[in-house]
Amino acid sequence: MTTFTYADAIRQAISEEMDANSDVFMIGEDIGESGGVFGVSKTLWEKHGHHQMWDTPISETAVVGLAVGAAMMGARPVAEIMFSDFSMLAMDQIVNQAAKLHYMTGGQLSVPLVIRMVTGTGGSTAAQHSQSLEGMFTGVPGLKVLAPSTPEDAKGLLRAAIQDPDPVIFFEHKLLYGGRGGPAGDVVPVDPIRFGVGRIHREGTDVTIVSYLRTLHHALAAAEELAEEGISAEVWDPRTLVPFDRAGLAASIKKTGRLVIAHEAPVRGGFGAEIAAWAASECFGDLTAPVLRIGAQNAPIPYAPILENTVLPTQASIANDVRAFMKRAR
Amino acid sequence: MTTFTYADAIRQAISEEMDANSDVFMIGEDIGESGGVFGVSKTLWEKHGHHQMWDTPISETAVVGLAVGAAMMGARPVAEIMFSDFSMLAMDQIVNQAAKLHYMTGGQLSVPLVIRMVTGTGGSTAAQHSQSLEGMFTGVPGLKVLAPSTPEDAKGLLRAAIQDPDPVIFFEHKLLYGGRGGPAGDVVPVDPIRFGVGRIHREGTDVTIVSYLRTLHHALAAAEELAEEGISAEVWDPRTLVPFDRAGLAASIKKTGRLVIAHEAPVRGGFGAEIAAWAASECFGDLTAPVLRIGAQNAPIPYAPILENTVLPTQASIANDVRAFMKRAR
Amino acid sequence: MTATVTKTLDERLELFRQMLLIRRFEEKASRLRAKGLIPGFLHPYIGQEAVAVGICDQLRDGDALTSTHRGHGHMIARGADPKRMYAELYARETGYNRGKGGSLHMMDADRGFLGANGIVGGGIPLATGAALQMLRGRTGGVAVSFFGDGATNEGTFHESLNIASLWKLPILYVCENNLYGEFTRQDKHQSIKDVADRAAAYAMKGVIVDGNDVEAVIAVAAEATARARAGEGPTLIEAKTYRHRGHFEGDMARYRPQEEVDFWMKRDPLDLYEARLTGEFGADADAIQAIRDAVEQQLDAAAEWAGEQPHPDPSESTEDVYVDSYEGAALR
Amino acid sequence: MTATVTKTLDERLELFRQMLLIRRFEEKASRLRAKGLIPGFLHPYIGQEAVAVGICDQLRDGDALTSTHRGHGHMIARGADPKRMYAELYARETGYNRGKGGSLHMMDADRGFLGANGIVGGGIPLATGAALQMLRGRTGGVAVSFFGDGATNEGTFHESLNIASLWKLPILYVCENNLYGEFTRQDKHQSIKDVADRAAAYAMKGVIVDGNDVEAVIAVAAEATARARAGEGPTLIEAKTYRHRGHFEGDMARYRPQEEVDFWMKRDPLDLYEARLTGEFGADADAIQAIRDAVEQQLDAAAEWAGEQPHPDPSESTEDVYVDSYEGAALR
Ligand SMILES: Cc1ncc(C[n+]2csc(CCOP(=O)(O)OP(=O)(O)O)c2C)c(N)n1
Ligand SMILES: Cc1ncc(C[n+]2csc(CCOP(=O)(O)OP(=O)(O)O)c2C)c(N)n1
Ligand SMILES: [Mg+2]
Ligand SMILES: [Mg+2]
Repeated sequence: MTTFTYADAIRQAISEEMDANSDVFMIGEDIGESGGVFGVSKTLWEKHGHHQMWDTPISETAVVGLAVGAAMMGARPVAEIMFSDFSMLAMDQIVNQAAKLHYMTGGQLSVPLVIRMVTGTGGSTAAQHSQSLEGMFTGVPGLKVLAPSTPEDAKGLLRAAIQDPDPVIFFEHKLLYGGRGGPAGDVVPVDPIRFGVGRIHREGTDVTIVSYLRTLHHALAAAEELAEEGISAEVWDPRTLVPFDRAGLAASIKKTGRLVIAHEAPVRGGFGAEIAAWAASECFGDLTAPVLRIGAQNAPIPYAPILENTVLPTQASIANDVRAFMKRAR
Repeated sequence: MTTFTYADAIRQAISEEMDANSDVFMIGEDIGESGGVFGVSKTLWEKHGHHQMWDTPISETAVVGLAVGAAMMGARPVAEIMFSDFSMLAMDQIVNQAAKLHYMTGGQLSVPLVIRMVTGTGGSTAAQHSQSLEGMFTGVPGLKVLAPSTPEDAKGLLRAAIQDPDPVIFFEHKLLYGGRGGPAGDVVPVDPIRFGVGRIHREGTDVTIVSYLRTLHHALAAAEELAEEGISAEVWDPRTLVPFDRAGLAASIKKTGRLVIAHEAPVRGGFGAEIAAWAASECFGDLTAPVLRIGAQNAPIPYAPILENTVLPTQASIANDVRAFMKRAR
Repeated sequence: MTATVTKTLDERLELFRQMLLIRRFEEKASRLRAKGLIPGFLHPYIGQEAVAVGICDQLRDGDALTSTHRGHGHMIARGADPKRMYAELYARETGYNRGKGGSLHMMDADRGFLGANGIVGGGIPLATGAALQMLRGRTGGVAVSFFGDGATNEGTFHESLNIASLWKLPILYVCENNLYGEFTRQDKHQSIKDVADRAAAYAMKGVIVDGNDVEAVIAVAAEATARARAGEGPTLIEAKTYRHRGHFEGDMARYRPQEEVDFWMKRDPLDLYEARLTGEFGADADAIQAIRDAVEQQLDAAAEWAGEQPHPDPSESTEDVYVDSYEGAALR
Repeated sequence: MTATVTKTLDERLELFRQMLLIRRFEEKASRLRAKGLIPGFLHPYIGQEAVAVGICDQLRDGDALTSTHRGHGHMIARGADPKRMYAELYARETGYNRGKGGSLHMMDADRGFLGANGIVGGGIPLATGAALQMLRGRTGGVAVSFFGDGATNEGTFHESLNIASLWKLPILYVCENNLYGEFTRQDKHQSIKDVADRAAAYAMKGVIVDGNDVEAVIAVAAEATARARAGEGPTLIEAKTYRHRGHFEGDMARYRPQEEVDFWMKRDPLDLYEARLTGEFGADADAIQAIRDAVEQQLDAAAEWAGEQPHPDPSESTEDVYVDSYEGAALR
């Protein structure tokens, strides 16, 4: 029996939304017949034909800009940025156009657009193909930012993103595509998931670990390790970074009194800063210990596997950091 | 007697560094004979001639990219981005090239580059000419980020930035150029200022207000207001966001026990998040109250003056927010 | 093949009226700004009226266009209401953008006017995307992207034209070459003389037209829109023109040689057309005067109306950040 | 005017040696990767060797070049040491980038090789800036920017060439048109047939050359570098060539018609040149065999050396983020 992967989830979400609405189309580089660098768009070309699949030249600004323009005319484009690093070439169209059009035109039109970006580190692809740039987008009013960690969430959130009236940045972690598995079956039905609702992956009472994308899986494994040592960690996945499930996080912090945030982006300026800052403001009374942020070292991502591993948070480093934290905190 | 303005300060810093080193040159749009949109480069064209002043076509990616390439060959370019909003067109060259080259080449070469950006809101220039984007750059390993609030700091920091071996993003607030004044005199000598050293603009004992650029001046005025009500606010300017004077901030928090951060960027994802998160981690024991972040509302900058004023923090809103905060905190 | 467009005298007077409306709209806006009634930037379209009016003459319902920082002319030529434009410049609630956009972002989505744009070259991909959506929907519509000579040095120009040609998108790229990008003369920002030469880089058709001759512009627009609607792809139209004033209100434009200014002032598109109207086309002076009066009246009334409009409520500052803001998303 | 470059037989054998070194370097790298010894991406330069070798033949000390994701050939042609290249691919401490860059970022600054680049089109402005610095310093140097056909659709290409032509920068833009950008054939990414046609958009000189004929490449490089050094500005050189393999190691390249592959395999630049060497130029078979043996030996030794090199110490992960990191700046 086939396993439903994260890549399958994304492909199915796009395909189902394309079936439901001819205004949905994909646009991006090498997404056509070849099926894309990560195989995400495999079969879509054949199934949805030319008018819903636009395989472009290497022109990131235009890819996003065309998608924005089409969205202004009522389309629901799903633009693909092959590696989120390349979004830096399209920032004007994302930040200055897509994010602001609804507002600066006084609500005359909207930009129902999804920009899918392959994010994260893995496999020694080095500094320009490995970044975790979600923090850049979460600070832009007008954008929504999603970061699914499981196949089910990927499918449900992507369907919701395509149906959403606002521009959505959708991060897909390159190392989650293949292996992680999910429910059995070729096509797994998943309803659209409402934004702003986090998910408790593991209940606990001593410390709340907030994490997402690949790091979430490290955090879950670390939590198992810690459980054997008598530390009960709650692992909580916001799933959508903007909007953010503040109530969900507050409830968890109320229960545990301790907050750890773990993500792949560097600590400085990562989205963890926003979570920590919010908690230091709104959950201050419930916090019994300093907030701990875990993230990549403050460096570009190096090529050498040994250095890549050092830069990134891992199951072991998260377990260690939380262990030390709990020692201090008790 | 003439007053030394922020614009003068910047012009003088560039001019003095150009005199000292022929590898220093300026590159940007309309910076030539016309003197630039804000008059910052006035006289530089005549004084420093063609080989130190490169007035470009409207091509932001190339402006920054050429500067990076020249820097790789040993030049010390000062690139100008007319409004920081336009830096979105040059993000690849900033984030993927300039910031990473030293690291990813194993230290073979460096990129001694300054990118000056006009930042901030004022005068109804609306959503695409008003943003405060410093938070995007502070999260990028390899960049240094400066935000001077006074003419003296602008001159000293810009001289240091031009002499610095690393890529530096230098934010200049558009509303600080003209009026704010400084010491009298046409040319005011200022030594280069070491990065990572904050400045206490006003001593206080009840609460630390961290602020920079134009908001610092609002914060100072608000602090005067509050002083009359018996609230003693320390107003502290980091001056350089990366590197950040952590020791300086920690010392101030130790004294006051309370932290407020005020800047023009939206609260969500602004650099205030990083400051608050850091304090919630490293100064937790000294904090006697929740951290308060003050910033713009989470919206693009609107055109209407009445809305622009509503979106931004002002002297009055800062005073109000701190007043309410102190009431809760006591 | 050149499309022949034959206009009746009434239609010709209407073209004149539109150009005059733009001219006077801008002149009045300039005066209102000088009085402190309009904040922010203002980039007057004065001198280039024949381009906007000539191109938009060939547009239909369902067509779309993007503009630039110098957008009032295109918007008026597309039929937008000067009342609501002044109200927007005055930053009022009933302005096109409810006071949130101002000159740089003014939009009239109902007429397919997809906005002025504060980013040079920023509208080019947007119009190209609009054309893509028309092609996808086989609507028979065309998109127009207006931009300046300076904008043709931005990467967005290049990437968009390449794709439009590749996919034969129904779009007109209209470069208004007014010889300057901000304070920089064309020969200081590109080595080519004719922007139309860039079309060949995309195997696209490129044409040059006298941008101060409204009927000449109509002729190239007719041909280009016909080609676009017939699925024959995009055209790059270079309209040679001149802005009479500085780059923005406040710019004295001292960087321009006097002879150049004199040369172009003699080629004022309104004067040229008025002369043809009263000469070649036999319009009578009264008809022209009636148009002048009507335009004056319309704009006076428009500005007056605008001045009476309510300011937006401060609470609107966080409205319309998102269409669907869920809970908390749009908070501080 | 075509520059005539007459080579001695020894020089010709040296050209052959360099092409062979690139070819064998890449083939060996491919085998090493298949064995799991090289992580990350690998984009083989096989088939395009004549371009790198021909262009770099005309470079001197003080010249500079930028490359692409497919950069090994340019680097070797510039004289870099295969030992340290393999060490970099092996992610070792003594690799060119101390293990931090890998294939996509390999650099040899001492030879003016300003790096491979992971961003398509990313190196074009960098080379242009290097040329600017040469012009500023009147060094007589030239810069070369290598890129692919796909890269000519990026905005960086457009913006850079416009400026280079405007300022008459000493630079060669060398487009290696290998007919594909990733899995996309040229006719699916641009409507033009000849990338050289884009030069006219900048009033730049554009030339087409057989990129599989090393001496033809040398001739155009000689002329273009002479023009650049004489202050006559940039040239866009389109070298028509083909990559023999998939886009990257692992890509089976099934998207290419077999006849096309066959056609180009018959035009292998090494075979072509070997035939000329032994025929027209009278090289004897032993000399060729000696080169083959030497190259094989050199690469075996290089890979062996690389395999013995130390891995970087984990503590190096935060080194070289900044030249001057002040206190705390480079911390987590
Ligand atoms: C990306 C970007 N860069 C720079 C500017 C500043 N700017 C505004 S208008 C302008 C000149 C545009 O010239 P052109 O395209 O010829 O249009 P024109 O003003 O002549 O109508 C410049 C440089 C901007 N708004 N956006
Ligand atoms: C900005 C950017 N977009 C996309 C990619 C992914 N990518 C890597 S190589 C490549 C194809 C490049 O084609 P071309 O310029 O013709 O060079 P070639 O591979 O044929 O040598 C693409 C799309 C990238 N690395 N950078
Ligand atoms: Mg112009
Ligand atoms: Mg190619």
